[in-house]
Amino acid sequence: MTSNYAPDGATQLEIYKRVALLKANDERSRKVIMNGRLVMPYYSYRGQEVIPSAMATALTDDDYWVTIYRGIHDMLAKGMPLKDLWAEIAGRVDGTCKGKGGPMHLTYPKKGIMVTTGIVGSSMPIANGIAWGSQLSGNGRVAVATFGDGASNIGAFHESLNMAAVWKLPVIFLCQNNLYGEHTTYEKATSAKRVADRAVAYNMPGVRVNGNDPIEMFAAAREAVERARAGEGPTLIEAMTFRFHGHVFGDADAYMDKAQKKAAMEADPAPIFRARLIAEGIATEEQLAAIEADIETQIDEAVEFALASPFPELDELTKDVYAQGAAA
Amino acid sequence: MTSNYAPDGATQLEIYKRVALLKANDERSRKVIMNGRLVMPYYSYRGQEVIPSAMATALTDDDYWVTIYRGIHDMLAKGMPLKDLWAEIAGRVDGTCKGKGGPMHLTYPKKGIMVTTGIVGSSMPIANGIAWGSQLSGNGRVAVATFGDGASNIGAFHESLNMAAVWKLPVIFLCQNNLYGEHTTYEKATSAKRVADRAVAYNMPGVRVNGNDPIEMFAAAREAVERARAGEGPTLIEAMTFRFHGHVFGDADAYMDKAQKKAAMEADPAPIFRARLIAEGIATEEQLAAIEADIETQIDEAVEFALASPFPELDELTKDVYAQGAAA
Amino acid sequence: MSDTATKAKPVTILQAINTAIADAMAADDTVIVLGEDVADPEDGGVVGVTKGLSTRFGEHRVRSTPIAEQAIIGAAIGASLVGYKPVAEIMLMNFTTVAMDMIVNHAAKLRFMSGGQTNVPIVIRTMTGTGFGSGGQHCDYLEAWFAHTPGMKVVAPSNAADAYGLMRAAINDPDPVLYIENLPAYWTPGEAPEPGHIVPLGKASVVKEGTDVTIISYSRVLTEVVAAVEEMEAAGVSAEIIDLRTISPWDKETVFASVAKTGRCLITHEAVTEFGIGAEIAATLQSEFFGKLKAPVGRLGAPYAPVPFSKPLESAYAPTAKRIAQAAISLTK
Amino acid sequence: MSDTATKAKPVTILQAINTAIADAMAADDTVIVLGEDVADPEDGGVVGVTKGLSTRFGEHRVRSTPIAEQAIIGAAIGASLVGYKPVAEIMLMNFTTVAMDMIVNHAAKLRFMSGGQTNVPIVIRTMTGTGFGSGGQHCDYLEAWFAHTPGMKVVAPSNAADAYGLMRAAINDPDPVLYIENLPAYWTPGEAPEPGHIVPLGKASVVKEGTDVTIISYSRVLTEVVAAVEEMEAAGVSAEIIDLRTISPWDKETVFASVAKTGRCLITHEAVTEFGIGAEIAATLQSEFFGKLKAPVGRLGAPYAPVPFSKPLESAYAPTAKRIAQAAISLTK
Ligand SMILES: Cc1ncc(C[n+]2csc(CCOP(=O)(O)OP(=O)(O)O)c2C)c(N)n1
Ligand SMILES: Cc1ncc(C[n+]2csc(CCOP(=O)(O)OP(=O)(O)O)c2C)c(N)n1
Ligand SMILES: [Mg+2]
Ligand SMILES: [Mg+2]
Repeated sequence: MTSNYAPDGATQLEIYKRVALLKANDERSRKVIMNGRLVMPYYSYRGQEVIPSAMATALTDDDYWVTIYRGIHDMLAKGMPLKDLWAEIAGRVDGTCKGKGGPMHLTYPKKGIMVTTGIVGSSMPIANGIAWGSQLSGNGRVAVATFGDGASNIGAFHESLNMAAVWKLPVIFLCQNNLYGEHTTYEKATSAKRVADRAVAYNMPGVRVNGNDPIEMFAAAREAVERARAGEGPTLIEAMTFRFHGHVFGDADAYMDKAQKKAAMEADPAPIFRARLIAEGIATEEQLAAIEADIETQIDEAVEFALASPFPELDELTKDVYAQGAAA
Repeated sequence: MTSNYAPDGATQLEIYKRVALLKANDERSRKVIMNGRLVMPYYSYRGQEVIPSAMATALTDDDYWVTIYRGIHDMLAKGMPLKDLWAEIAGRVDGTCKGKGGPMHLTYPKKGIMVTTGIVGSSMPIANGIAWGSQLSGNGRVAVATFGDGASNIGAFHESLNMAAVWKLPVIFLCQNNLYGEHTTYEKATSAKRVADRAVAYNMPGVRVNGNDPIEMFAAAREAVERARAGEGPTLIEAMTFRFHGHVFGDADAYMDKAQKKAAMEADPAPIFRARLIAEGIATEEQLAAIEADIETQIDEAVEFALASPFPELDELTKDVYAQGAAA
Repeated sequence: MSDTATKAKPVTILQAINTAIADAMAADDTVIVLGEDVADPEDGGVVGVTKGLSTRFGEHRVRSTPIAEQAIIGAAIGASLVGYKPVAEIMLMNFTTVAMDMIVNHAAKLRFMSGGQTNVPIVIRTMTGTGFGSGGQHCDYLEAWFAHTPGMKVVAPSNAADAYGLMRAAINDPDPVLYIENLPAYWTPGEAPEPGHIVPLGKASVVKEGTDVTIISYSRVLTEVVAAVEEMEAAGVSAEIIDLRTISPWDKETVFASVAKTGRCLITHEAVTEFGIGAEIAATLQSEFFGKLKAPVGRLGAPYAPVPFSKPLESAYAPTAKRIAQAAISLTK
Repeated sequence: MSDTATKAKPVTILQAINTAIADAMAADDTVIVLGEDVADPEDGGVVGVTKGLSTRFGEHRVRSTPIAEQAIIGAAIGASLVGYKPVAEIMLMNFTTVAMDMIVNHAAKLRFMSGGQTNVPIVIRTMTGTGFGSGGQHCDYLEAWFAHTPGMKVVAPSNAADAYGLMRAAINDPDPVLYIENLPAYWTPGEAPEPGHIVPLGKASVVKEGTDVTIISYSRVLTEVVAAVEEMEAAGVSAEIIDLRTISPWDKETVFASVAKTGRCLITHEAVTEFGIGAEIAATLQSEFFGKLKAPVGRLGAPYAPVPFSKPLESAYAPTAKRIAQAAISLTK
């Protein structure tokens, strides 16, 4: 079913650029934390890069995205500038939220990144409202809500998918199924064989794809985007993937199956994608190396920019609570 | 599939006794309110009598039930004594909750009626916990959670069915689908073609039955009870029915489809069931008339008992907040 | 306000709210309405507060929703982030419990957490109040929770004109406002507001001037306070009555001016006394007027208990004119 | 307490909670545990508070749940209705927002609404607190909401011995108890409690006697109060420090006795000041000690704002020893 929507070579390269950026950024983030240059709760997305890269490539800058604590890959894929991001996670004034949001609440409306939530399940009800706005104004913009497999068991998931289906909202529910919700396995928490099966409960198209396969993932994303833009309503995409590291930086991940983890890391989607692009002649080794080198430079700059940026003044504590200062 | 579980004649008569009680009690309730002898929010269940009558007949006194504001039929079917009930809805000390709960919060643990909730969806999470208790103690008792079609769209439904399935709890989710949630039709609120379809999302058996048909309804109930007692986990039963009156007493029900309502009332399940019992020789006209007359007498007595019972003293206001009086 | 014909004809609080939303929708295409049963095929709400709106403005702008309070508030938040001004109904205040994450963790915080990049101009309408025998889960006044939530504003009108003016102000406001309606008071008639009448958020009104004791209230209990005047005057006590109108941020200026004059204060509301709105006001006043008060600040709320069903108990639950008068008089003794 | 060997070895608050639950489970088969990740295959919780329990008592009695807070509290309530004593974890206090209906409309009210036929002996453990850079949605102190909820009890230990004793008392209690844990304080070592040690609910402790000002606090901020003693003494101010331990019902007797002696009081907590716990205590004290206080009752909480991420802002959010000392000293001037 996905073949009509398969990405051409140029599109694949676009996806890869994002994958490379995301992968490099995660590696750098963990290094910077490890070296003690930054202190923050960090939710590594390493291993999940292909999903938002393919999804974002199927969208325009005007489309919307609501993401979660494990969402820096989503934001970068959707176009958040590295400097704004790094300054934010460093808690500096040049951060996209002036340092007040931090790694769990990055926001960048200029590229449609409207909310990052730290509450499991809460991306979905808000994405519905954004999509309702698109429907009312007829501007054709699609809203993506991303969330994890664990989040598919919380009430907000159900309420949101039902409302989206009844109202035929232009929204895409993108479940990044990395097989764990914190320390709990998919099976121990989730009664459905597949999250995608739950679409039946909303009379909504639901598809499980290999989220680590850029072709498959892009096709599903593109199809869902077209459906949404055509006024045909929401889609549930369950993108299978794996979280290479613990739930949060510092987590000893003793609860993870060692063999499963080893196998997943050996099947790292980024280098596989890269090798295929070269093998299929879509890009050359030199081209990709140049892209990657450029990314490293950009990240270098962003990190230094962030660490050189000042911390906010203490009067920021009571600003932005209401339109003008605090009310009480 | 239901034939193995069809009720024999004696069982059908048991079901009918309950149906007759429920129907008479609803009619009396509306009359008593109409005459101004009692003032209370009253959620008529007229038209839905067969569902709890069949369900309760498939249970024992020891099994549990968690019901909702529209739940007096459930309580009577499960065995709440008329006097305790009437005194409660009259707000008197002899009420099952000393008059403090009222028609939306009747409780009668002696017959397993553990909670009556006024919050849509909230019967289900609590029924799970009761069923967990049965599972832990191995006492074989089943918990029934009843709720409406509208409630199948709220988050608590989803969380509860998922947890029940993962934990294989001895619980039955009994949806009384009367086609309306307050003033909103099933279709306008619910994306699923059938509530029963949602069972797929939990890898749980789900069945839609004609809730007005005692044979079909009993068979589904019995099968679910056996499954629960055997440790095979929860079942979702969607029992189709119709609410003859408005959402709450006094509601002008202008939003209801007139033709649909007329047809449903013409297909009133109580007299149809009655006629069939006689036609099939399960009971005689005299027998049923005697049962019904006895019910009327019991209701007479209960109403008079209730209205003669005193109101609670004002010091009850701060009692039962904690084990001994109020804490603050 | 001028003495126009519009003002002459009394309207109920229910009508005033309805008209306020309609006027706001007519004036601004981005005002939209959602909630359970709010559209006209569903009777415009359980008590008809939104009646006529979907017929007039279309079911795109006025949507009945599934019973799903998290989805309702989420939809309101999302639409507000992209330029709309949603008026969302949570049918009863006790059902806000289902949507607390959306209200408290999201609506109230998105402006702050985004460093001011986004804001959430939504109004959450909700009704509550004892009097109709609904029992423990349908009548709570929970405004203290929301007042304790930075980022939220909380209003609670006591009369038709304020109901209109606060609704218009709430819809205009760039931040989330919880708008509390009282069920039994919906049909209380009052002076009709002029079209476009605005009651600024954060401004209390002095309903009656007096010299001996300041009585502060809001929502339905304000009416009980007014009804207590006679008994207080008979006892020789002159009360100054303040209708808070906005509970958070509350109007310290007006309250301070009054207490500076009277030296005594009673706060009364239908919520339980303990940890209620009265606690914050009393705590503030004892500090502001240290050594200057003629009596301790008094508080009169509901007892520390859930709302009972039984009529005599329910009637004794919320403050009545009689108990308010007694409490006020006792402060002057 | 006798000077046993058990007492000599210090334990952390985390260990004390773990031991309290384990001891309660060993003593009573009906004590059960549920919550996200709480069983050992899931590491016994995100920070390991319940580590070892499922291995020792079995996964029937110690269950990791789906991420579904309504279902978690519902399951706890239901089990409690049929004779069990569940200890449910809501991982972070901000996630109680998802379960407010279950907690407030059900757990807190079932005893009352059933006229005393049923009761809900559950403990809801939840953690919170600034200090780890988690930002706006993970650190709120929301205890005032629950204190404003008749039917609930609220406790918040500040040290290991109390953590143990309050947990044992909470599990024994026939009514629902919210048990608040502070994340950064988990690893604070303290005197080990004796097995079976009970800290009765509703009883505060006088941590340090003093004559000039009573400082009331609970949870982690109590440690800041103790750390403020030096600066206060340098300024010639003798503080009496009260650890409330139980926030609702709070120990009026102990607080009144102290304030009767000192004539001054400061309440400090990590929740925002406005409409917080301090408001109720201040409101009560100004009435109880009208005309007898030497200074207005002081309150020191967080500013009226969500929790910020940026480290300097976060550090300035909750009360510190320095600001507590200053506030207390200023009351004596
Ligand atoms: C309502 C709520 N409950 C619990 C948490 C704590 N928590 C944070 S992430 C997480 C696991 C979520 O798993 P999943 O949805 O699979 O997303 P993933 O982290 O795997 O990307 C949990 C339980 C939360 N943030 N919000
Ligand atoms: C959480 C919540 N939201 C809204 C309501 C108001 N309300 C009471 S009954 C009802 C309709 C429920 O419909 P359904 O579940 O179909 O049950 P029925 O009344 O038809 O038996 C609504 C919306 C409520 N009680 N609880
Ligand atoms: Mg996951
Ligand atoms: Mg219904």
